Amino acid sequence: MPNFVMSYLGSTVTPGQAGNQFWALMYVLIIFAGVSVAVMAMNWLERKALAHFQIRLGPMRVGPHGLLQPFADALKLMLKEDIIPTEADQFVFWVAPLIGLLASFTVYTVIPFGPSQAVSDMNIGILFMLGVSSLAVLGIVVAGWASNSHYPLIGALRSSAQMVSYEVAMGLAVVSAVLMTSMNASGTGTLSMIGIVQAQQQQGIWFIFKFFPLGFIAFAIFAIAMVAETNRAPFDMAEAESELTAGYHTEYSGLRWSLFMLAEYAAMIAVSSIAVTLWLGGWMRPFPNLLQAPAWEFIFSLFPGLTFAGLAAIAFIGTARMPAQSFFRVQRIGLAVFAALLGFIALLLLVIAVAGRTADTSVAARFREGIDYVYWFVLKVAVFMYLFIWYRATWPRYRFDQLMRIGWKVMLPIALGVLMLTAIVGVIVS
Amino acid sequence: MSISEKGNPNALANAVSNLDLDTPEKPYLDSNELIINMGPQHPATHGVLRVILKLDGEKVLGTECVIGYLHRGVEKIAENRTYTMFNPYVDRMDYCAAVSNGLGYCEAVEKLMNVEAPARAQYIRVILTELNRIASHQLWLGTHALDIGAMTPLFYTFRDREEILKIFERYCGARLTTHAFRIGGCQYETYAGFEKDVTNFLSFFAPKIDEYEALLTTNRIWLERTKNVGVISAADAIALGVTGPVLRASGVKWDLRKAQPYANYSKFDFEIPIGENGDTYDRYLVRMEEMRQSMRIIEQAVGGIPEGPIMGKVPKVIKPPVGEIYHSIEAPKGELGYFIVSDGSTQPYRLRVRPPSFVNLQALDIMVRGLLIADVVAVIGTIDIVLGEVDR
Amino acid sequence: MNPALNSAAATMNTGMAPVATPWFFYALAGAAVISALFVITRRNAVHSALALIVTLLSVAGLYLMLYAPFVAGVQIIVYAGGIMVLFLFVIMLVNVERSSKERQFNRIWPVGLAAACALMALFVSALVKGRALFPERLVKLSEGTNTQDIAKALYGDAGRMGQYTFAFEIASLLLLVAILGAVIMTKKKI
Amino acid sequence: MAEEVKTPAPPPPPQPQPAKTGPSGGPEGEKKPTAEKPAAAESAAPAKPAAPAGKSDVPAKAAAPAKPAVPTPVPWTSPLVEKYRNQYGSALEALTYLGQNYLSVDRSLIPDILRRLREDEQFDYCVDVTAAHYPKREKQFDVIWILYSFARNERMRVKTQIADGASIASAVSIWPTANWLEREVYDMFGIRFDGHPDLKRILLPDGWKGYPLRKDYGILQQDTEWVQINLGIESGQ
Repeated sequence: MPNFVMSYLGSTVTPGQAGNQFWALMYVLIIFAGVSVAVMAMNWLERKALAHFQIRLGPMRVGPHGLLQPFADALKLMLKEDIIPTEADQFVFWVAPLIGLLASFTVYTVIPFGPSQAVSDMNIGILFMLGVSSLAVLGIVVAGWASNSHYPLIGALRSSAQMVSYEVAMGLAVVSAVLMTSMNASGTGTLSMIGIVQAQQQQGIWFIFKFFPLGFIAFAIFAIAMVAETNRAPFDMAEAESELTAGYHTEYSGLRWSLFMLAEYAAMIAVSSIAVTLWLGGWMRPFPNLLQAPAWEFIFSLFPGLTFAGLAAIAFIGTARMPAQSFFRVQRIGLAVFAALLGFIALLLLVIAVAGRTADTSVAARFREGIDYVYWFVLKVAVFMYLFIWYRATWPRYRFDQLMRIGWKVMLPIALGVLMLTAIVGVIVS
Repeated sequence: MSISEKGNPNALANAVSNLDLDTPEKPYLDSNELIINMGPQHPATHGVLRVILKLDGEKVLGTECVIGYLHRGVEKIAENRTYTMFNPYVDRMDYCAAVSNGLGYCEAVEKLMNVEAPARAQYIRVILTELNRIASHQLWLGTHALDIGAMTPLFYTFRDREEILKIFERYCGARLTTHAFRIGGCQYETYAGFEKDVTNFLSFFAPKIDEYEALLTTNRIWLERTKNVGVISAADAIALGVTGPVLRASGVKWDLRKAQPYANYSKFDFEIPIGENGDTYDRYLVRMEEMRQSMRIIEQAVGGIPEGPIMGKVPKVIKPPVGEIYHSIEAPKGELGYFIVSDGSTQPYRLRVRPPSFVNLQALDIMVRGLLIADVVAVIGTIDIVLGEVDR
Repeated sequence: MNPALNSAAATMNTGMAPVATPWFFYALAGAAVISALFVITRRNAVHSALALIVTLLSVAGLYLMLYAPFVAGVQIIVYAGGIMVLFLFVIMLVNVERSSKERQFNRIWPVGLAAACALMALFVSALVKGRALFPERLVKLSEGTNTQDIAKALYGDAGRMGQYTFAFEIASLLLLVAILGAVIMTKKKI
Repeated sequence: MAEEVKTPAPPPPPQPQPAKTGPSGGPEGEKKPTAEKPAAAESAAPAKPAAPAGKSDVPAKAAAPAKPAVPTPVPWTSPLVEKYRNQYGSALEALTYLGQNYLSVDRSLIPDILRRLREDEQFDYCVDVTAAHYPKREKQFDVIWILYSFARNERMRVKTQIADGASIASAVSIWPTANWLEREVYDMFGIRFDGHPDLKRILLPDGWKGYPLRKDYGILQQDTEWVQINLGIESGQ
């Protein structure tokens, strides 16, 4: 067992490349579990954040501050009757949520949480990601068709037209970022997700700031297209609840419905990961090239621990602020335990940061680096997740024709223009 | 076969109508035409409205409204209750503007009996009615914005509507179906601090309207979703009997409070906001401005409540003379009229309610033809219907 | 300090170590064949389309095993993700009820079968005689730089025109014409 | 409810002025009906050319609309009334009660006078169409149109009486808003409107039996058979 563990810790490449089957499998499991937990956390966060946007409290009953609400929801959804309409196409109805879910989760095989913190580094990483995430639409289309009902069908049609349209602008924006990876001495770019981040590292600039404002425009187009791609507000035509009741998943209930939700949130995290990787420096901490001194390295490595310490502090304050009635005793204890857990994690992270502050190949240093990478990556993705919630709280929904007009008549030409300008500027600069 | 066989599942399944639709021969999924049942259980039909949409893709070729799911026979009930007993029933029609309903009914009966409410009662009535108008518009704004996809305004408007409902509750003990007025005046004297509560509400609410407007008025998506959507011309609006903010947004400067003042509206200074294009956005602006104008009226009224009795000289048993009367007021949704035929007994011989929502809903069809499904939802919201009033 | 920089070099050199290759091959090949059979035997067009997607994905997997990740990626994006979505889009709009009642095979199906057998024979003979026909069977497989190699073949390298640049441009032009033709044919008013 | 004291019918003063009313009466589109209607009313002849129901049992009494005997219904005088009185004679009665004006007209005048009110007198807004049931009367139903003119800022009502089973001309072509209002009258009273584009029940289910706002329909009464069949409730309640 220690051999298995150690076999990876010394490696600087992903387990997939090293042919390390044990760790590749471990990564798959870790990512599967991690994404599921992230979706649950996102579910709770969305409800709480949205509630606070809307001057309400959100879930408060199940666990302290509704912390256990996602678990209760998951349990409820699993126990619910799985209804398949008699007129539905049984097999397709059954398989549709799985298609979306599989597509959303397969994407994670190439997402680099760090230079070696990924299942595998594919040569065609970004191409693979775009391709597989475009398969997710199949689940939606097929679900809408199989329900044999009008609202789902319209939802499915909207969704497929929307996703196909926005993939074009999205792809062009991605290409302009990929083009930037080739602005190096050898003139060869890369499609590899890890390679793209490393290119940003080598060029010493996040691609969002490269050739300002070209990089930024490409990023903005991607950021808009990814909202449309994941069917989120204000582009949530496919499930517009005020128009199509629930769109493509109107006829779904229970576990199958929750699989759709799981796929949707997983897809949101996935596309955010692409944006982070392509434009925001992936796993890199801020200013890796400017602030290179070991002291800076140490200071930045304290961030994960400090973040958890902050969360623990918030949880402790929440415990203290709870009403003193006996009714709340269980919740108080629960929140205190949760805070203590967070504090313990914070302590552990700080200890690792201190122990691994020397940049050698010791186990502690490897651990510390891995934690840093994952921390910064997740932090950047979390910002996008917050944006998703923010959009939803702020904006009305676009109409379908307006959505298509923006996709084809605004975003596509701009993306094309940015791509050409990037190429021209790249040629001139090099 | 006809579509409005409510409750009959078979009829629901093969919905056809005067839209000239034929089901049996039509392929199940035709690329040209699609018939969709929107409602009666649908998030955006504001109750139990059922709209049958004939679609070409997403484009609406025609609609038919099927109503009556909430029919309670209010007019029949009226014939079997005394005038006083019927008073609470009117609150149940437009339950979002119960005070307005009560005002219309009480004034109609008073007119039939040729009595008048005392001045103090008139002031109280105007204050409560205008507060109710604001509350009704708030509810409209929240749900309308929710239909168009903006979730947040709903909670903001409900937060502020709560303050109005609190005043109602403190005044008459009920929040929604208030039964605030009686024939001949008011039942309750204002509670201590009523004026202060109302004034506080005014100063509390003024910035809140700006808050709503900050969220929506210049929001690009809101503009795209509402401008030139559901346009109805002034001529069409008049021909279809559309009243209230919908008519005013089409550019007709007509408000019963000004045109044929009732209660003591002639004493107050306020404007009638009108729109230009008759689209959803203009209706939105008109209603926003109406809230401000209502605040103006309340401000003037609350400062000038005279002392005096609150109940006019009406007999204990209300027996209007034989005759008939039509009296209408400007309810938040349009012209709310009561046509009462009296046979000299204690019960109305015939009582007809002219519901604004019912008549305005007729305009839905011409407003949405050629638009998309998403616009149908927006237009239903902008007409501001309450199914309790449509179906009675 | 920067292990990432080191690993960049490592990425280029380390080819992907094959894992349980035969099993993957047979699984993918079997899935491709079986789902291809489903494509032609299912009455329901949507079922056929779904089976076709499985076939395409299996073939993409085979490409990956042949160290041709770029082709695999393009296969997924273009066929499985793009074309099949349009297929489904169209299938959903046509009259499925009617099409499911129609005859599934027309009268010339023996000809098709014969053609399939002939193709099969070709493949088998290529497999049997392959060693002689393609002496350089064991070419150096460059998984790490596969995409770059394709780019060089298509667009050229360092100022030289690539092997297939001209053909590539011709194909692009052909596609452009096809797109314009489709627009003209479908649009009533331009 | 014995208030339906029928005001004794004033004898129909013959005012045969076909040559005069024809040109004076309104736009070109309705010359024909205006010319015919007064003639029909004046002679009380059984043959009514424009009335589709063609009930020929209406004697001279029909011209006198019954109305509730109220304390102070004073005659309504205005140029408008004068104009129409000259034209239609006793088929039309104009009264004011509590400051509200109404015209009681003979059923045969109905599509015609409404159209003229709309087109000549600018009563461009039909507020309401409704009815009332007087089971003891021979002509059981009052049908009432409530009209409003934006230009005059004036309201008026037009009333007519019809018998049970008789139909009346629809006003949908005059005011589109009458569509649902007439459907509701049909739904509640069973009064048929000729020329209505889609006359069917609006608030009650299509298969419902009975017309609830008739006086002989009890308040607890309902179509138990319909409830049993369509809602599957055994008791039918």
